[in-house]
Amino acid sequence: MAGIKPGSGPCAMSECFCGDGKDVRGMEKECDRPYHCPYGGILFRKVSIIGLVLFSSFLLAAIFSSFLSPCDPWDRFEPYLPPGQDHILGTNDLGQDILSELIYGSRVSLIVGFGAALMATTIGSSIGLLAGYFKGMADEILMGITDIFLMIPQIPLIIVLAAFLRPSFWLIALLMGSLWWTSTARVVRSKALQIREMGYVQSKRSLGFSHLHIIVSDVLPNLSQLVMPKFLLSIASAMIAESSISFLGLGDPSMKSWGMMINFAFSRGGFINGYWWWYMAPGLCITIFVLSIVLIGSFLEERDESIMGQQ
Amino acid sequence: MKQNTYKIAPVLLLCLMLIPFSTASEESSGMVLKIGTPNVVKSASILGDSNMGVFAHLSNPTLMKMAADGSLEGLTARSYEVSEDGKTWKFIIRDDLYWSDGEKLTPEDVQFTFDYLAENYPAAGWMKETVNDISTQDDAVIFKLNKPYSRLNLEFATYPILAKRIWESIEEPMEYTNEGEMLGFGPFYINSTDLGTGVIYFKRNPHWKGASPNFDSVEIHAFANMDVLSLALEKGDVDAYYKYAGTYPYPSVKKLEDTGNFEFVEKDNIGLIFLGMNLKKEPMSDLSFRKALSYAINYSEMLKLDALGFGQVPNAGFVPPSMMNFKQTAQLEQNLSLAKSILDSAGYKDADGNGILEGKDGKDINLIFLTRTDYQRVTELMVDYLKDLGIESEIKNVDSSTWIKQKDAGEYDLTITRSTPWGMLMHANWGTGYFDSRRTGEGVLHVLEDPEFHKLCDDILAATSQSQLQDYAYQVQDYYGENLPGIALYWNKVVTPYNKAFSGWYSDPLYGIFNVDNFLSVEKSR
Amino acid sequence: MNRHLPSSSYFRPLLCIDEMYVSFDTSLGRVKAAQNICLELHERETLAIVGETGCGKSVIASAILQLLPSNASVKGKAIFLGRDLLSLGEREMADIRGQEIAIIFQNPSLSLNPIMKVAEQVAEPLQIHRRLPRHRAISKAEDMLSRFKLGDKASPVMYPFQLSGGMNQRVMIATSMILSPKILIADEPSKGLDQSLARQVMKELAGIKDEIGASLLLITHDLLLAKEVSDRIAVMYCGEIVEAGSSAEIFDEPLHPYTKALLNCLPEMGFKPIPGSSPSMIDPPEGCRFYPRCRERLDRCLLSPKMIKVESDDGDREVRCWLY
Amino acid sequence: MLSGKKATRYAIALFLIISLNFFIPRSMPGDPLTNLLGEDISLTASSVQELRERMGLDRPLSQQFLDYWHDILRFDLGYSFHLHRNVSDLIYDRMKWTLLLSLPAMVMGAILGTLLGARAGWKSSALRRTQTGFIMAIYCAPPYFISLIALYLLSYKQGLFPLKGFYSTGSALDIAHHLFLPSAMMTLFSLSRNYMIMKGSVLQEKGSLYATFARAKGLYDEQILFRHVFKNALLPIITLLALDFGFILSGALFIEIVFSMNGMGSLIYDALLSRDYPVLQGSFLIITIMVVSANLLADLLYSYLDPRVRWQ
Repeated sequence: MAGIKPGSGPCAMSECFCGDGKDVRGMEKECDRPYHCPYGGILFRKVSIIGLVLFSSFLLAAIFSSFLSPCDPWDRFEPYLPPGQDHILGTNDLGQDILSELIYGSRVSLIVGFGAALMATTIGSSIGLLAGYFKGMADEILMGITDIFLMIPQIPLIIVLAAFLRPSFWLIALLMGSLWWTSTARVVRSKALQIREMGYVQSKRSLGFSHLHIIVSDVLPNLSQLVMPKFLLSIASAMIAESSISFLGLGDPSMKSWGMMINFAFSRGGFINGYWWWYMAPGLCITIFVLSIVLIGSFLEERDESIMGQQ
Repeated sequence: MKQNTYKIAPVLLLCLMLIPFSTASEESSGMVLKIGTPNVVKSASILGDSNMGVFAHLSNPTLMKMAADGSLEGLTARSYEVSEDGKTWKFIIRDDLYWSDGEKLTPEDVQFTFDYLAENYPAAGWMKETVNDISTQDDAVIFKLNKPYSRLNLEFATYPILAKRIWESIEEPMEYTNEGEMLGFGPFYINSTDLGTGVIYFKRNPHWKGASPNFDSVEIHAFANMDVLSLALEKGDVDAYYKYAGTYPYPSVKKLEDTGNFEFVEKDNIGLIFLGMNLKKEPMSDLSFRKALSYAINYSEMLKLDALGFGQVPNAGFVPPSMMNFKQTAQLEQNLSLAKSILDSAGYKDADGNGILEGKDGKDINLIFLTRTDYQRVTELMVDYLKDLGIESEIKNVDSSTWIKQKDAGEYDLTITRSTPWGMLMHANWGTGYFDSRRTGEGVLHVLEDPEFHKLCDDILAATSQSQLQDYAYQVQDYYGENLPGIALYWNKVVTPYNKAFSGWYSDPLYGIFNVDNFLSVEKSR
Repeated sequence: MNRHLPSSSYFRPLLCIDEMYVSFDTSLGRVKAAQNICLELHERETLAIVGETGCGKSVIASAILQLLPSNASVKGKAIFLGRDLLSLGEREMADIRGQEIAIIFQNPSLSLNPIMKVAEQVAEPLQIHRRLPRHRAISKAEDMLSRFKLGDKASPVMYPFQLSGGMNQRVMIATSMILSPKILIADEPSKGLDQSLARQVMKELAGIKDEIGASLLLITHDLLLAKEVSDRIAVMYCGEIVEAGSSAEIFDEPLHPYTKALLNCLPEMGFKPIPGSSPSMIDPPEGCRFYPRCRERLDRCLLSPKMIKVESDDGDREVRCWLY
Repeated sequence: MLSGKKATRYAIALFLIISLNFFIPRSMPGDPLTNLLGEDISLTASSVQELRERMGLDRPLSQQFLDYWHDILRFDLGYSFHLHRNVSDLIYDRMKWTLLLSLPAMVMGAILGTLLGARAGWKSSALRRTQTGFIMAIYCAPPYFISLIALYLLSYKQGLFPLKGFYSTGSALDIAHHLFLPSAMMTLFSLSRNYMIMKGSVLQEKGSLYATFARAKGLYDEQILFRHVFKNALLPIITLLALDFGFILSGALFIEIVFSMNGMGSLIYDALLSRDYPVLQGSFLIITIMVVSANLLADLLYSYLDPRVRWQ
């Protein structure tokens, strides 16, 4: 930066105050917040580390369920045992160990969450990318569709469809995946719109590189940071929705998911008889897991905003 | 200004919070008996809503009733006579019954009711094929049948008698709803139905001439949530529990007991939970295989886990002791080694040593276990027992309507289902309705094609004397014991808790405590 | 337009910045945005701080008014009328802001609330500090706006997005001047405006400043503008003040190699850019910060130079360089 | 006020959603008659044929589609053979209660959520961090789970509130007593979502230059927030809050089920259990139309409140 260039102003400053050094290629941005530092709080970072630890321990639990759980979740012991030495979290109505159920349940809940989120993110990114990159008519149509999907109340629609189609584990993941891509699409689109206007992309286009090449080598890499928090947050919503649908009895009862556990506790007298360990454990698991995802997700999101500025 | 809004908000919230504490609940006047039930009435339609239909028996009593011992007695009918050929039934109607508006109940009302139901009420459609003519004669109603039908008196314990002057102008009775006052000739009549709160308000029929009830009104409070109902009982919001063909949940019994305020009517259930098998498919069609299955089940664990011990291990004869003409057959038991040897000698062997037995076709046996959410837990247990026997099975969990479809299409090997008291009584009684392959229906399996069994059913239906009936009943139970078309998992008890502040409870096998006699005998104890 | 006032020492110092350090904690490390700043602003004078973008000059302005974000730490003193601004609480500071010391930001369109009518924004200081009722404050604000040629009927009811950049800049100035503050800080007031407009705005600013008898702390990268309006100039480089003196002297006889290089960048001097690039503020060069780009560097420049007084006609001439 | 493009989008959205409702029962596996009437209905063979004709299922699809629109425009949503009533009457009855439960709660949740969220985003303190943690936990927990716990603790254990329903005697006070706990749960639920959105928005806005300039003018602390930042932070998220309306309404459905209240939630739940398809579809349609209207309203409100849009 030689000499004094009017106009390039405080961006440099905000970048060095707020950025974390990740190089966003050629990002020239209009920055209006010279001293703003959105994620400066050390506390905030600590909290998100807690989130990360929780998240990965759930993930590990899901992957290594068979090693971690004290016994087979289908084995039967004395029913309705409160938490104690033999069964740390007690047993349910069939005498199955709640802790083992929880650990195995994390697998089901996570697969639904991840499956739905993966699908939602893929659809959302593709639609956003196409809309943003090609602009014009494609953008109009795709964003029109997105707006419509945004407005459909998703849980009622899933309930109606699930009622017609009979409950199954994959169906629910599929339904959620095909409904939850809208916000990802919106964000990706605005980002793609930005990237396509950038100098190096423009020049590549004028050099005759194919759209596919540009999308794959220039646009996609820039999207990953943006899509990641959206992906995480979709996992969270999918898990809450799965548990809600299971709670309604629309879930797959042969699968031990957290929502199903609460459903059983609710429908088999767990509440009235004060078997709190039966429903509190899965309920808290859902809450804590979602919380960990939200913490990581919002951390990533704020970091991205600090890198890329307001869109 | 916005800051002010911010300050006002918590104040508003506080005000709102104070509201509930200033509420005083209104007490309705007079003596009230409140029954809590999980059978939620969804529309005020006596014929269209099955729960409403049951509750309407208090305002519109049936022609017959089932006594505590399972025998049938007159209710609206004072008595009845059957001709020797079993084809002419004469019901003499009581002459002291009056509608709540003061008009007398006439035999014409009864005649109208059955003509009307036969025509418009699908569940009574059988009458069109069986009943040739209904006529009145003085104080009697005469049914002329085209063949003997021993169950007529039983059937007539289920249909409410309707007022001719009201119903003759109603074209679609199934769709007729009335949330207001409805004419009734029982000790109580329906004053109003509040679907919003799920309460049916019964008022004492001022023209009731029979034994005087001890209450001015009866309220049926429906609870969609069982837990809330339990708590309402505990808190004294309702005085007793009622569920059609069902019991108070066993896990919650102890909690009520602990309060010291409750007593329980315990009755052996006529209905039961059983393992159904698709007898039209290999290997369930093989009697040895079914025998082996019956020895694989841990009945006492099932009883302990699913019924918390409220019941007993069943007999091979399927029919529970609470039914009329019960016959003692061999008790079922778990005997794994016997089960294995039966399978072995019948040719089911594990030749490839993978731990799974092969069927007659040489392939590993893998059974489809069709189940519904209600029976998920029992099914899990069953699958486990089968595994011990070396038989693989795969749970297919479906909702009720799919269950009906797949069961009718024969797309299953095993299933767990429940018979209701009425279900056990239907067709030729003693559970035959669940097995006879000539029948269809939502809950029945209709898989038994054995001509011997079919003949037995026909004989029962055409029986004209009680001794004949008893004889056939024993034959049916022996047949069950030998052929195991279905395996009962446990015989349970129907537990109905009631508040100690009330006494004189009386329960019948068909409708439990919801019968006219009960509402005449219950009283507030001092 | 260079106004020749008597030597600034003629007047009492109004604001005295003494050994001020400003740094920011970021995820990359500590950004040392301003180091060892010593400045005096006298009554009625105009002091310009010039330097490249990112050298930390705006930080000084914000630090004085405690307007920096929470990750900033400020050390040192800024004595204003006997009180150390840097140690005042937020409440006391709020009383000073807008009333005693007002600031004009560099980006008028973004500094104004986009969804609030212009007149209301101008009237706000009156409502806050003078507790005037809304309608009176607004009518006063409209008077003020009309002095800035924004009095035609439409403007006061308009929103910032309906006005041009120059008009918004005037709105900002009107807002800052409405309580006749003692010190006015202008942070790059000409930024984003074209040359003639910038001059005009500056002229109006200077006029009003004289009228209410305020001092002006002008922060700019525009050397010519600084020369035209200021009595004294302080040159900043990489968080440090490298040279200070009366504006005439700085231009006629620059001492610090950086100042010289800066002057060479000016169009009339032939647009000669400074070789190299601005150093990192996190990990500044050892010794003299200009060392890596300096044409006249010596071995001892690897040691940090001190600010030293240099003899001059006007007196207060200082430079941070081993050459002197 | 509403741009032509937006209006077209709303019109298309409504058209598609209503059409979707037409095609779902007809494209799902199984007999469309069953899909339209619901299952477990005892019908005789002759009445099946009669119904098939009455419902026009023997006519070509295009004709059925036109008839369907004709019915919709007359608010005819079909008939529930389970509940023996017109679906539109049923929904009208139940929706009143659901709105009584959820609208005040939503308004309350929106006011409290945005105010508290704005303050939390504005300035951090130990108290506010605890508050954020608490609200975040609510935000992350499934609404039915929190409601269950509240019902258990406050109604079961403490007996402070009635256990079920919207009313028992029907007096205003009685209704308020019944509504309080579920409404509070709804408020918390809606509050937590608005809180998180608003907090994020204020966090972004508070670094903007106009906020710094407001501080430079001498505004003290939350004066800046409420005079300047609040509205600016609120405007861009008005539409976001409206989009959340559908989600919050869905939450109300679950809360109704937990508190055994006979509103839309239990209506849908029962319809689900008994496969009462006309009710399911009708409810979905009405809820969707409400959500779309809420969005439309938010768009209008936004264009009214934001001078930048208003003056264009």
